[in-house]
Amino acid sequence: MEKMTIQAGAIEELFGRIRSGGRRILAPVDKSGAIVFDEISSYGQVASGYIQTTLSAKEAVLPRFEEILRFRSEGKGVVFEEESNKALPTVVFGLRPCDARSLSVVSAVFERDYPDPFVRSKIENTVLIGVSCAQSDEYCFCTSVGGGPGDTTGSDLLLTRIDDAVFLAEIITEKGESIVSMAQELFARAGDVDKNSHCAKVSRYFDLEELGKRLPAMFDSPVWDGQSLRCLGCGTCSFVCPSCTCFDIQDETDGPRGIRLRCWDSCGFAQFTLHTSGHNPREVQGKRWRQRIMHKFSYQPGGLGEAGCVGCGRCSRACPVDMNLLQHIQEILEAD
Amino acid sequence: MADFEPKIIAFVCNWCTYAGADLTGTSRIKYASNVRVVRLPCTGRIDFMLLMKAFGRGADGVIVSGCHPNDCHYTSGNFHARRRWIVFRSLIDFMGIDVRRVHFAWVSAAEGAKWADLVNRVVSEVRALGPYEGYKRLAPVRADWRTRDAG
Amino acid sequence: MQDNMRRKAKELLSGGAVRVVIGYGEGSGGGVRALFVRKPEDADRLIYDERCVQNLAVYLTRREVKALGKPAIVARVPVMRTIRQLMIEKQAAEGDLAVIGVSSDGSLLDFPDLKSMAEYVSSIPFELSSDERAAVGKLEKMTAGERWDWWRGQFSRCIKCYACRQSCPLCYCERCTVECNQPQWISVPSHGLGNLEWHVMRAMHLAGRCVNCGDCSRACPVNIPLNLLTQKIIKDISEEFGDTEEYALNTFKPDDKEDFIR
Amino acid sequence: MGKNEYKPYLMRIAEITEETPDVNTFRLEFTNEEEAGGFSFNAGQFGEYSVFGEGESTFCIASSPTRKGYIECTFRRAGRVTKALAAREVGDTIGFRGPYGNVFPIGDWKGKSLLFVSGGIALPPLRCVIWNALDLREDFKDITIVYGARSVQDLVYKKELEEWRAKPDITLITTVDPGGETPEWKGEIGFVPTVLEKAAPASADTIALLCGPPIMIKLTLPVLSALGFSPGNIFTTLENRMKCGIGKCGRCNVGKYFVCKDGPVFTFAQVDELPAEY
Repeated sequence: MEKMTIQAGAIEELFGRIRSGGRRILAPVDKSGAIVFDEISSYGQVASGYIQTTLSAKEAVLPRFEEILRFRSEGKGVVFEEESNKALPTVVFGLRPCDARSLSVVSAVFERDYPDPFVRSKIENTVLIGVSCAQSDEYCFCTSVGGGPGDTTGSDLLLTRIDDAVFLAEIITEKGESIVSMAQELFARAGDVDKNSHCAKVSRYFDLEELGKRLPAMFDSPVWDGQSLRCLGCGTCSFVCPSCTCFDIQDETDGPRGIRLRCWDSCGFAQFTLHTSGHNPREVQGKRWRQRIMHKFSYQPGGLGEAGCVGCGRCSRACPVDMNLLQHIQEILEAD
Repeated sequence: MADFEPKIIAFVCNWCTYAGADLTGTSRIKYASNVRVVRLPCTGRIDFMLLMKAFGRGADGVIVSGCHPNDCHYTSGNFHARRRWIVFRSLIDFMGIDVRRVHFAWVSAAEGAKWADLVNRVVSEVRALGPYEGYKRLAPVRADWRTRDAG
Repeated sequence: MQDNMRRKAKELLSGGAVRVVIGYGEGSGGGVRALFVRKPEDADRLIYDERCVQNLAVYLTRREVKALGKPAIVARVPVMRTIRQLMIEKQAAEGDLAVIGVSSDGSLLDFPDLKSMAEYVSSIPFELSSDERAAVGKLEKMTAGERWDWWRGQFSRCIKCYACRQSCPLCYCERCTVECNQPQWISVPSHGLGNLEWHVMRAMHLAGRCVNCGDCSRACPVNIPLNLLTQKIIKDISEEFGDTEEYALNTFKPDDKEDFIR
Repeated sequence: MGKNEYKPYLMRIAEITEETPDVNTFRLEFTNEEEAGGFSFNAGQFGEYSVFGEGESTFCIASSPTRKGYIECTFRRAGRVTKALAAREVGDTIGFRGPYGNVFPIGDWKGKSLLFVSGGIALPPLRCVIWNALDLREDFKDITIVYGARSVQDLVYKKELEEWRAKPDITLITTVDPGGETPEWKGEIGFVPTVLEKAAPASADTIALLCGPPIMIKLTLPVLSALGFSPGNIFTTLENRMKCGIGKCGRCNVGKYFVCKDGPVFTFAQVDELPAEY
């Protein structure tokens, strides 16, 4: 992994090269106080002074809705039309190391058994330029789930601010190399830089394996109902989460023409497991809250080999009733 | 779009306006054929979601008409409807939906001519406004993917 | 006042008048969170200060909370107004719950029954604040085209997480219209059409009922100013129909005025 | 772009049988010959059936892999998609994608006896196995079918039940709930668990297949174990809400399994291990 440096002032020029190379740039933008990823043209538009974006970069590979089938009925028959769901060459700039790691969780779900062409083509067409965390808050717990404020996993190029004028730029993959080679002259070889001194300090609050071992026996524990009394059953935690991948499939028509859309869904909603017969295996919120924790920290590590959580803390920050995931995990580990 | 013919959906009450429209026909009064009439028992039953669904499915204009106040077959259906339209029309205007495409009227069973005049007027006004392109492009099935408007 | 509230909670719990006290407790990030106190000694965790704004009445209709037994609820003016509306809509009746009232100047209120609480809160004029009126006015002065673009921009952030619905105490329907698919009234995905239809329907279904507690806007993770919609309706209703004992769209006056029905 | 797993085969409805006033059976044929040739499945697998513009619905493939050139599905008119399906006519085009899920290990059951216990509309997931077994009849010792429904009218595959009754090498016991019988009804009257107890089929060297509404399963399991069936020898298919059918959308996640991918066929030994969330 090559270590380079780039002047903060040169990033505008780098953006220009990237865009003229035919790639759009998605970066955190402040919209009415919500920091969300949006297409930008200049570095000036990128938001600053925030610890973590409100919505995650997951949208770049798993949009909130996308077309998976387009069809037209003709008489008694049906004709498929070419889907217009093509991945655009993209650079995602400014995502945190935890987000970059989460995209490998998303990709693992969609590559398993039946590789998903839509997610795969978006991942192939996307380059991730991460920015290490200089600050963290009480909601962050990346170090407890195998990540870190300067972790390079998942990023193609990782920038770490050394001072007001200079970024350390670590080239991690060929994609990262391809970005640097677009503007080689803007990058200089870095001396030995103590990266960690420029990164936030995130303490380790719990042990992931310990949690994974404890959970199966806690299926019938009263902790779930107790914790989820104040949970309102909205989908915020799932939709802001960078590694939640559950989705719904919906058809929409316009006369004879129609499309089949895939869109985000959440296990927090009451209808997620509702049968047509009316039977619902998870009819109370406590069971849905349990499913969220069990899936991410017990079932997914078993099935995919990696936890379904990267400790970004978004779900706790966005929750309207302060369901703090880290606190609840600690309560679970303390419950005998 | 010189030859644009607007698609108008009319939600009418069964006892007055539908009967009025019937009278228009029996009196051989010609009126614009752009209107598609949906019959409901009373204006009190015309849910605002029906209007949203009309625009959502591609209508360019909507007419809502029923019995004059005090004529309602169910006594107070149109009174309730009137309150609903006062609130609903103001809300969708507040949200930027084009209220010039939404017309409310009282047409009694005897006012065949008024019905024809209402439809002709609405069709010409909406034809002048052109297709409700902004609303139609909200749905991805209709969105022109090059402009990617459905976002 | 906080100590009186805690003493009151202990009384209610130990006397067996209620099985749970729904109030506010310390939360994370310097905030507060809803607290369900079931044992008298836990009442000391109850707090009350300017951070305690969530409309706790949202828990009165949730099955998991109802299962705990008769509740007492810490209720600011908007929460009391919500309970009054829930009573009008037959969702709460005399004796279903006890109210630990808090007046707008922060003093503890004791009500013998819900009826007296409802009368108390009805006596307080229900109107928009000057800031709220100004915010609504700012949008009203725009042209329809400008408003369309402005709201399209706001709704483009909507991810249909339904936090606005789930945090609203008056959105208690077992199965919301959004979840009906025969017919599919509202498109499920969060695209332009689905978002617009959803927010029109949510506002209209709260017309004449919303108590302007602001929880929908507070709950929205992407800061869409949703209560502008319900505030606009509150303004229209008071201007068009004046004060009504029952809620506006459930009744009528024969001489309601309008200028657009021909 | 790789294969789009959400693009279904286009199937022509060749035949519609009305089993009960709200249950239909469709026989579907491939509109595209190569796809027909390349298609194969095993008993127990299911698919997602599409009505374009309405959505998809999940049912098992009710026909047997031993009968080529078509697949059958049986469904009740209940939701948006099934109502749209029920409105389709012979010759219309619907979509089918699959086969998904695991299979009944019929190969392991050679030389054993088979006991099918089913209720109401849960006979289709077993019929694919029954047809399969009948086409390889000599592989199995005796075959017993215990099938019941609320009323005579609610029995599915009425014509086939008569065919099976006429076969000497099958024991068929049909029953209707008390009060569901008609004057000319010749079968048993009573709930499936009680009728099964009375019939008391031998459990030695026998595989049981049990499908039905949760209440019937709850009451039938004790009867089966009383008869000496071990949970490992009782097979069932689990019923979960499904959308993708390929282990991604998260709906049918029960414990570490995805019912659509790791099921729907489970032995009750496996079901007992599952968290009670199905």
